[in-house]
Amino acid sequence: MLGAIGVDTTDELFEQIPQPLRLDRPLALPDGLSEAEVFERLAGLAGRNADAEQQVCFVGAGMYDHYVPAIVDAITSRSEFLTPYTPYQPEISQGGLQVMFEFQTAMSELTGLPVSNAGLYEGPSSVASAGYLAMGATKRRRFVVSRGLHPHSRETLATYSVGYGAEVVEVGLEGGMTDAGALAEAVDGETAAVFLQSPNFLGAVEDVEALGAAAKEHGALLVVACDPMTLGILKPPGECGADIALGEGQPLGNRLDFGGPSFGFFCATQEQIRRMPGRIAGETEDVDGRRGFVLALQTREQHIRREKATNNICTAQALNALAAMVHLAWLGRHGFRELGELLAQRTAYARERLAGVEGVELLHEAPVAREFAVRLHAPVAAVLDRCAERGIAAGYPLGREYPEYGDGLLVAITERRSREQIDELADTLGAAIAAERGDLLAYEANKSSQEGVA
Amino acid sequence: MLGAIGVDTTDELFEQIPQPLRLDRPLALPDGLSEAEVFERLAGLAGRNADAEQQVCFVGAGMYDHYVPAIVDAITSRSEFLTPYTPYQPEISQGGLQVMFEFQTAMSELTGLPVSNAGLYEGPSSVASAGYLAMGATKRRRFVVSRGLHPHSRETLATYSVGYGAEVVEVGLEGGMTDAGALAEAVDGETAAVFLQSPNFLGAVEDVEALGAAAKEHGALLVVACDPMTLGILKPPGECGADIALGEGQPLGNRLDFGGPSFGFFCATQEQIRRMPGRIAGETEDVDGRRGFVLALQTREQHIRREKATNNICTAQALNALAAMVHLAWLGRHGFRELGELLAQRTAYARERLAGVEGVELLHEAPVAREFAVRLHAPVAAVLDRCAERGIAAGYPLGREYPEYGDGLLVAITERRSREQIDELADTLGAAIAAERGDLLAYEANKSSQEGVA
Amino acid sequence: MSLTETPMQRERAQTIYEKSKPGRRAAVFPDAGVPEKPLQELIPSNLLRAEPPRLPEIAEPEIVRHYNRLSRRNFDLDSGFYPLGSCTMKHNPRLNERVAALPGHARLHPAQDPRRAQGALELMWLLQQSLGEICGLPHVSLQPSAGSHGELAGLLLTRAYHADRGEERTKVLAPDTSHGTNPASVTMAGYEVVKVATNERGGVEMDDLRAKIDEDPGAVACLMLTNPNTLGLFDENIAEIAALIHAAGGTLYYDGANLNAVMGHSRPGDMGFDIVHVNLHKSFSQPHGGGGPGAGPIAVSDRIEPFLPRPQVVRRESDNGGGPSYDLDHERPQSIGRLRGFQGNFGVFVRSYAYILSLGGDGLAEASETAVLNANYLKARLAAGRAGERLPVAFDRHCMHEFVLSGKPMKQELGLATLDLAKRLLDFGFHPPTVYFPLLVEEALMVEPTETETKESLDAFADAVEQILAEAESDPEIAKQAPYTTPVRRLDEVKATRRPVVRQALE
Amino acid sequence: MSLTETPMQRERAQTIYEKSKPGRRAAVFPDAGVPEKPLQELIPSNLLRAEPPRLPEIAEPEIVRHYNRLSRRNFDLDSGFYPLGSCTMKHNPRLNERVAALPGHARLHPAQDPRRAQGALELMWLLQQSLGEICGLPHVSLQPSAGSHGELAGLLLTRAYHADRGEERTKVLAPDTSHGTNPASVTMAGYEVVKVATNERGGVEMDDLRAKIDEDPGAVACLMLTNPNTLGLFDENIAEIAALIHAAGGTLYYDGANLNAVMGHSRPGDMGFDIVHVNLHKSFSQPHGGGGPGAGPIAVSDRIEPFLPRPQVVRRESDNGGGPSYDLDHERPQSIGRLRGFQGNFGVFVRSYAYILSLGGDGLAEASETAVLNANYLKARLAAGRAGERLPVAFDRHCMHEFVLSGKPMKQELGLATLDLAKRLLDFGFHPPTVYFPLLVEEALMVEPTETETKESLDAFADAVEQILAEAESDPEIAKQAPYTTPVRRLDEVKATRRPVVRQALE
Ligand SMILES: Cc1ncc(COP(=O)(O)O)c(C=O)c1O
Ligand SMILES: Cc1ncc(COP(=O)(O)O)c(C=O)c1O
Repeated sequence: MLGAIGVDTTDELFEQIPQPLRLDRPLALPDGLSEAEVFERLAGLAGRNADAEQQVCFVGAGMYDHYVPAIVDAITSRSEFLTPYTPYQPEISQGGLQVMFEFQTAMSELTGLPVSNAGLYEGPSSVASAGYLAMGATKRRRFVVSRGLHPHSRETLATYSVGYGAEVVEVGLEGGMTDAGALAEAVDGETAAVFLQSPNFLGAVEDVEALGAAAKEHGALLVVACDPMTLGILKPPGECGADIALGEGQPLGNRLDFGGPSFGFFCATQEQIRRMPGRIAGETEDVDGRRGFVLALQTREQHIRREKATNNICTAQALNALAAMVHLAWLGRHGFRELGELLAQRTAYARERLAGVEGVELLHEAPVAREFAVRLHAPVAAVLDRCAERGIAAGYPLGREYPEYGDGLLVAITERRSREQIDELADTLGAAIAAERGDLLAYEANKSSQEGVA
Repeated sequence: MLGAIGVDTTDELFEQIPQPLRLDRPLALPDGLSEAEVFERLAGLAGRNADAEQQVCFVGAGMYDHYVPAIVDAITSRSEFLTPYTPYQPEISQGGLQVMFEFQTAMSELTGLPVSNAGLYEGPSSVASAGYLAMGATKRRRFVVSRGLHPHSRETLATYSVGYGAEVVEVGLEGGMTDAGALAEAVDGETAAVFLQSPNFLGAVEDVEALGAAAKEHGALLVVACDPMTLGILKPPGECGADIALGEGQPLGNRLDFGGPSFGFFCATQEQIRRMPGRIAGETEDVDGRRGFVLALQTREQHIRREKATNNICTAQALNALAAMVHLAWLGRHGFRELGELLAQRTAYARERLAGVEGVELLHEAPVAREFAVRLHAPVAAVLDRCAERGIAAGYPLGREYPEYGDGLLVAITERRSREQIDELADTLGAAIAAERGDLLAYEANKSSQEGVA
Repeated sequence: MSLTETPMQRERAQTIYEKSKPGRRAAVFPDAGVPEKPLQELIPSNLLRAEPPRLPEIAEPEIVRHYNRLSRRNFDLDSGFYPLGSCTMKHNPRLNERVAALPGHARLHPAQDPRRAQGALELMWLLQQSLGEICGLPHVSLQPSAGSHGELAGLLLTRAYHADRGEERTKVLAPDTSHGTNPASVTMAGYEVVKVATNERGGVEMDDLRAKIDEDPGAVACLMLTNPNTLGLFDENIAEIAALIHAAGGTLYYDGANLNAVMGHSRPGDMGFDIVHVNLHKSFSQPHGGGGPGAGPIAVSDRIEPFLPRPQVVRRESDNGGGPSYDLDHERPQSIGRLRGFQGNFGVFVRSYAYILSLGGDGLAEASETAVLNANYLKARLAAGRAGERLPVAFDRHCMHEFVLSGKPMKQELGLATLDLAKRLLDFGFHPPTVYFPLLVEEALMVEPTETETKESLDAFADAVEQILAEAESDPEIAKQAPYTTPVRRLDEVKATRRPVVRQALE
Repeated sequence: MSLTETPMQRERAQTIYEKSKPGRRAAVFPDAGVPEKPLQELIPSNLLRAEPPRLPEIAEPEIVRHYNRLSRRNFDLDSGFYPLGSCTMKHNPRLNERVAALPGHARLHPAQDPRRAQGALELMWLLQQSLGEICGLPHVSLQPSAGSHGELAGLLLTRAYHADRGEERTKVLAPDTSHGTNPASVTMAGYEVVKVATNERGGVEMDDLRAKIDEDPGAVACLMLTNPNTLGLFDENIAEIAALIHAAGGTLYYDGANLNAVMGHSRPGDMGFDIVHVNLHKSFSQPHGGGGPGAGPIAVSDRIEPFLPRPQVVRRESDNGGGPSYDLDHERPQSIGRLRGFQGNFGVFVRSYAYILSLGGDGLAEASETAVLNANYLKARLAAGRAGERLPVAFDRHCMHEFVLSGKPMKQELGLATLDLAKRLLDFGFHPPTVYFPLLVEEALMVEPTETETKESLDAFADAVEQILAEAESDPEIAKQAPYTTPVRRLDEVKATRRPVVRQALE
């Protein structure tokens, strides 16, 4: 090969790099390992994590331990889906493009909005992208954000806002729900968008329609973040006046993966279609009239529009969106709703069960769908440690992100959490709190009298 | 659909089953479960097994804890290989047929014999099938079998022999190897086949060529069972005069799976090609002259020949043979040899290391390739229990199958067993024996002085 | 570039050996990490290999590409209708692959001390119980590796049973519709096959059966039967048949390949059978893997039980009040012995047990119901079209889970052999039914849709057959030259057997 | 059945919604197992959904078939050569998928207490260290989800850096060869893009750079550069460029998409860059997934470090003499804040770290060497043939890991656009190179073979280009109508944008 190139050594090819800039030593990294060694090394690291197989996981806060059906792995691991890149050549990418089209249809159905893209990075950055869209659409630079929006989403929106120059105003919570009065006051003629989440971070199902009125009134866009797993039973944002519905896609067919990769879904009204971020597959025909799919509206995108693009995203999360689509097809129209109902019923049971535990009280009474918040009459961190020792990840502590709820704990339910596990959580939590408060006996006595409730 | 058939209920279709023979109650089996529940149930059962991930596994005895490269799973799990059946329609089965052809080539290369089939059930039943072939080929009904042949193979051969009516004569071991004198005496003009194994069950590398002379002399077939993982360094049976070389294929790309499924490989001389058991792929052409592959020599098989078939096998282990082929391609010509050398070196080290342990002595001094036998000066079962408690599966106890070696332990090495693990085995074994003999102190003292050896 | 050649056809077959280039490799190994000695010092050089086997030299990317591309030259159940009669090509749930791959299953050594493999043994015991209940025969051995292995086991059990009673019987009866493995197993077990004729309803011809028995009742060791038989028909005389065989002192063997028709509806044990084999890779959804792996557990009656293979999975109630424990029983004095290494195809057991858990008792019965419904629907759809004339059903009655058509009229009237029809079906994207079996039926076409197929698939198949027959009426050559669009076209099978090339030549 | 239509073409696209049939399903759920209440009692009915979303109703077997068949309508790296310039389509070792799927990784909740996720945090820390060493910049944040996310992060860091020094700068310089995400990120970060020209050697036009800086040095916030740039050429003036930008007080941003050319040979940090993003899905072998997932970690210099995103993985040496521990540091007062939820695309980190462990330091350097060798070899092979005239390399010098050809002569002389060549390549079973980028080059064709391709693949590709050009000399129409053998032929992209149909209509 060197001969064909006309050099004697590969090194000559690197001479275009000025000598002083060439690394004159090997990289300070370990030598390569055999496949078996790498496997052992990483299995060793993995073994030092307490995953949801070792612990009974009641932690949610945006990502949930749902059961991912085996066909999802079987299909996403196929080379034909796993190893190609963005479908720039549609004639040899119909598989991926049709999946995008099917996915867009599914997300449009879930959210009740006509337009969906093929997915963004994940939840919070999708919220920030909605902000960018809203600025372009309204030519305004002010966001009103509910404190019920996921803290990560609020932080990310703030980070981006420093860049594209927007002001973020936060509206607090009342009884676990967005303070409607404060919201109405906060929204004004300069407001580009109002950001809500339902169920909100504390698990409360918000009255999006009512809250959104303020946005409508002032011509601001209504952006609603939602948990896809609740959309089988909750009124879709599109029917509540949302201009944009988005969220974290992980619950749909994606593993926890310590936080990623997953995907963000992003749906909007027809009006916003040319301002959408991300890839969008569209239906068309080939020269012989065969139905086919292509990347539509590419004129929005960075590779065509460059500095005028509606967003800078290029590589997104196509494989994760495929996982979601397969999971949704597996769930099917009725299974999807039944799952939503199952979650609501078990969540209601868990909430009631925990409320009955000595040292636990509900943080709010608002309606919930799959997650709820409680207050503990004992140091949360210490209680969680005690539960962890008994193999239970009892929930997400609210303290860091909600100092006002320093004693708060967020508890999430998935179809993997059985009644037995919920009862176990209640007992373990009760015991841990009691132990922290040093009156285990009182607890025991009380526990027996609780048996009725369960 | 019922309408098209012309019945009112599906039940009518079952009326061809006489009423008294129809089950008048539901099956006494539990109700169906959801996918997540089945997963939890089976994960629960799996969790109650001490597998080679939890224990450091030095157990072999025919199946070994080799590292199966990730591409094996990736390829064998492809629907196109996983879900079709036997390639009766070659035009749409070229993938499977070519894999068989490649596999046959590989096994032929390993064994040094020109003809290979596409695989049988597993090792021992392949030995029994060799017996059936030998009877057909020689019209004789007597087998001479080395006691070094895997006990499972000897038992299976005996079971089959009762059926097809053959007599089995066993020849004992001397210093871990087949007693050459006794063998020569045992073989006579009525002998259909002589069965050897190398490395034999005690790990000893036999001089197949020398032992086989007796068979040649009396016109009996020489059948040699072998461990494919040693064929990178050991002289192939075909070069030692074997008429048939066969064995357990598990070490090639197949998981332990508590004993199966794996596959048996079966190779022979050109002379036996029309007496071979099992599927054989052959090269041919299509009507346009394209190269292609088909099931060749089907006239040997049950679906054509029925009672005159060379064997009764139908469904075999095609997927397991594919796994082996992918593993062999991954190992490659030189990797395969290097692996054999790696095993031999670590085995030699382990043998020496254990020989240096107080209370352990070698069962035989014969050359070994990847497995060796020792004697323990303490009750084997109790010692193994102690090792297991320390997370080590120390080996295979010989007692049940070799009463004469009630104190014997068979220790196997794979590339997964590092020097550190071997040292750990030596220490743990030493401690266990010492503890059993109630003189832990003596052991400790002795251990330090051993450090030199390691 | 000819446009009549499909992209796949254009890609000529090239083996991995032909892609090999000296020096390339995928695997790398760490050095031994122990003090090394020259190999000759470890093993006498006369026992060492001179040259490494000529395995391919190729890097991982090209290995993956090679087998991925090869895989696409297969037709598979996960991409299309596969009505291969007698093979029960039902959907293989991926869940079963997932649970089989759990390290606790996949990396469990078969020689693990039973006390440290309780989960695996319990699973096997539970599967034994389930199969016993489904077959109506209480004692199960999971050892046989496939159906034919189970048949051999059954015949050896029969031999042991008779021997135990001081009898030496020589004949095994089997209908002329029986599967090839039946007679092959009979011979391997040292018996002589006696063929029994089939009556006009597709069942055993009773007079012939009586005659064959009466010839020498004391010689009758066993009758092997598939019920529903390979015609997809349930033999209504089974009770009488059983009585006759038992009266003669023989055993009754049930070839369970067609169990998918009767799960939860009728049980071989209740029909009078003594021994049953179950093809887990058929009724219990083990993927067929291109020709295995499978498993052929056997279920037997009390009188056969003492002779079951060794070792046997047993459950022991604890004396000290704890839970039960599971063990491998090697001490079975009357056992016929081992049929293979270790305990059987455990990985297959995991999948089939997961399948049974998923469906449950009612689900299994429902599966059989739907399988029978699908078969009869497809039979009716075909009968309503040209196939009614050209491809009549061999025995015209309701079928069970499958049915057999005869291509005789098609051949006589259109000059189209069953093989031609089968090959033409390939162009329509279907796997053809089983052809030329059972032998009894001229130009046989054996169709088994299974319960996991949709009405749309059945209709599409019926439409394709209709279209092919219509096409053949105007031009039979089209089918005779078929297939056209497969990766390769009709292959010369004769050549492959006359001058067999069974391995790649390497220099 | 027309024979000019391939089997795949004959199979018209049908979505899963069109295969839906009321009443069918795959998933089943156990009942809640808790005392149930009517849904309306749990959630006010005005907040409830009236009708379930119209998801498909379809059973598992047909779902599997649908997506398996769909998958075959994709061309993928695991089945053929994929020289998509700028995308580094190197082989994806399956080992990486295996380790990413370990439950300890795949089922680890992102909010797990760091004390119970030490393995994951250590892995992230080790990956940070490795990337820092490779880039020559000590501080790494793994948070960005892809390259463009990293770019945005880098620009926000630049803004924070300047703000911290009381400066408000407005302009970001970028060469006209830069990738589209660069300017797009600049705008999103609230900056103005200033284009810098390219010189005759394919590098930055120094005079133009000076001019653009001198206009208003105080306004220059940053220069974004890819080096080697998108022409596959290393900019020899990089040291001087860095000096100029730093003199003006700006930061230097390195778009790491082309890092695969220089791993272990040259480090952005040593070139003077302040901020680098690394596309783990390119140089570090994360499968591209049909368009992600990926990850775009950033490595920065000391002066940028204080502003890195929150949270940051940190290592804490134990005071009590025990081993070190790992934690997430949320207290970073000067941080720009979060760019996304939780800690980043961890599953991607596992794969890339496994890749780094597999190759080791030398292996990475060797990978770059081979990538550069392969690119130059293919460039030479092409230049030696018709491509030398018709498809000349845009800047004729040794390239690094990729090179850019210009189809201008081909278009003028043969009337063949680069797009036509690309489409014709599809018929030959190749994925075409990147087309029409960089914009600077007329009819650009950007070729990146990567190090995992064999000489045979490169030769076959060069031969195909030669054959297409020869064919076009006699009949250009063949290529203009191409492709012919793909599942669908040329698609009407204009229609898809004019009257966009972006979802299935359902009644
Ligand atoms: C009726 C019948 N009997 C027996 C067998 C043999 O079973 P196996 O292939 O599992 O050995 C088959 C399988 O093809 C069959 O269809
Ligand atoms: C030169 C260059 N810069 C930036 C990017 C953007 O990276 P990503 O797609 O990961 O966002 C790409 C990827 O296509 C690229 O090629």
